[in-house]
Amino acid sequence: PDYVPEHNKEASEAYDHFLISAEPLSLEAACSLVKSDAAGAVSSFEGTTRNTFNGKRVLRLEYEAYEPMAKKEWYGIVQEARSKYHLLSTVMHHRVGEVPVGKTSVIIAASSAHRADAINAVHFMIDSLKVRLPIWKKELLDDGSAMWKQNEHIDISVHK
Amino acid sequence: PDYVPEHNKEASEAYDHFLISAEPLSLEAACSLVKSDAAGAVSSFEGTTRNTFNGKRVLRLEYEAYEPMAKKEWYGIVQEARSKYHLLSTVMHHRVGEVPVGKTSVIIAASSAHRADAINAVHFMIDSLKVRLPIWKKELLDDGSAMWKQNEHIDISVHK
Amino acid sequence: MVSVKVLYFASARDAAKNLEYETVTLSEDTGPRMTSVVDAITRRHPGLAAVLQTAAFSHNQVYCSGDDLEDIQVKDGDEIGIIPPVSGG
Amino acid sequence: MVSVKVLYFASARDAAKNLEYETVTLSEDTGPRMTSVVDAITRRHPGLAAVLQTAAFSHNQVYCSGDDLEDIQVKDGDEIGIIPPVSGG
Repeated sequence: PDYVPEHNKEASEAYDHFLISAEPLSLEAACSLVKSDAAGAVSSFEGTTRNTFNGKRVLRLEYEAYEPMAKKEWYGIVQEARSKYHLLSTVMHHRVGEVPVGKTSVIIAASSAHRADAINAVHFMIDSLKVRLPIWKKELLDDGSAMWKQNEHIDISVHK
Repeated sequence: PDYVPEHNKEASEAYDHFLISAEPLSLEAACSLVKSDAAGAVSSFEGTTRNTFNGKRVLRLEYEAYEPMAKKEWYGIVQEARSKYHLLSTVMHHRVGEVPVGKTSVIIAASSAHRADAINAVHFMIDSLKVRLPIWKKELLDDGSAMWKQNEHIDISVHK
Repeated sequence: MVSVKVLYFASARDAAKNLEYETVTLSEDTGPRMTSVVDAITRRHPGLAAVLQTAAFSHNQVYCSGDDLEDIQVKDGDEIGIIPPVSGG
Repeated sequence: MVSVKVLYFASARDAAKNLEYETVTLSEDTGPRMTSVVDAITRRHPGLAAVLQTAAFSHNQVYCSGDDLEDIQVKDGDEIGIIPPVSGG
């Protein structure tokens, strides 16, 4: 099998980046954080605000986070991802406050020597985020209504 | 279930973007092509040149493509992806010629209303590319040796 | 006397007079449990009862399940979060 | 007389005097098959024999498997690719 660079099984703020911010998120910036000459693969996921829900027009989303606890849960997610996948570096960035239609609310990225690790880790991390991170979004529709959303049931155990 | 925007089951150059180019590739540009207000998810994969192979230092890769056939195979891959996943838009960009260490040789991106479609489609498309697209890379090492690479066996049937 | 800080998020905050957090002081003789905190805030904010049917809880920023509330002892200065179903991403 | 264009890629081109492509003219009486093309290029470039053990072929830009070469008829102007194991990505 091909040579695989050393990596850390422990989550670390040196290689694993977490950010909750009211500023716009940048995919380019997130991917730059995980790229390295030892990485053959960079996988990423970007969640954006859709313009419709049940056929109604969405004006914007508003996110809030329980930040210190979110950071602890992020750390647990990264530890678990590193126990499952051979990862070089990861990113989890979440925006809070208003996120207009078409804009990015979340970015996940991961790098690895071989592609399956990065791709599967990103999938695991976004599914885990949706289950565990104490973050909430309120959806504001153009009919003046607003409601707190609730993520669908997600089965994290499907991630081998 | 949530409202899902209309999409096309047929591959189309209006929504599905293919490029083989000797110029550097841009993830930001690729993702811009697939983003839309109807998309809730944008997933991407970037393959980059690693600096080592079996412990030896890699100087660069050189890619060549059988372009018209690669385009036909790309079209087949996108048709298959659209039959499996509910996709809005896709990108497959491949660089040819010299690709230095750390630089990007391939970008896959896909957008969808819900995240699993985009993530799984990107995984399927990069695996399919590696199996089917008539593209070859030669690896040049710092000991002066050069060899044509060969992708590992990939089981495309695992993609549900 | 044990004082804890209770944080309200999302629909829980809507039901708790829009408070981000408040201090709850418990006067139990024996060491108070998470259930005492839940009882106290439900008395203060009756509208919370509906929210708590689907909410989770955190104790010092760690999730605890509804089944364990009776077993978890709270100490002075603890931070307790009312966590409605999350919707990040 | 049937002339086809044969394209060589990667290790196949290395084994075929670095030619990107060449024209191969077949003079069979009955309609020539892919196998005739393979025989002709192997005679021209003996070094190709080793490459062809693991190569695939394309006929007018569509893959054909080694087992079918006997059945695929080639016509004047056809484009045939010698496709060593691919390594894109």
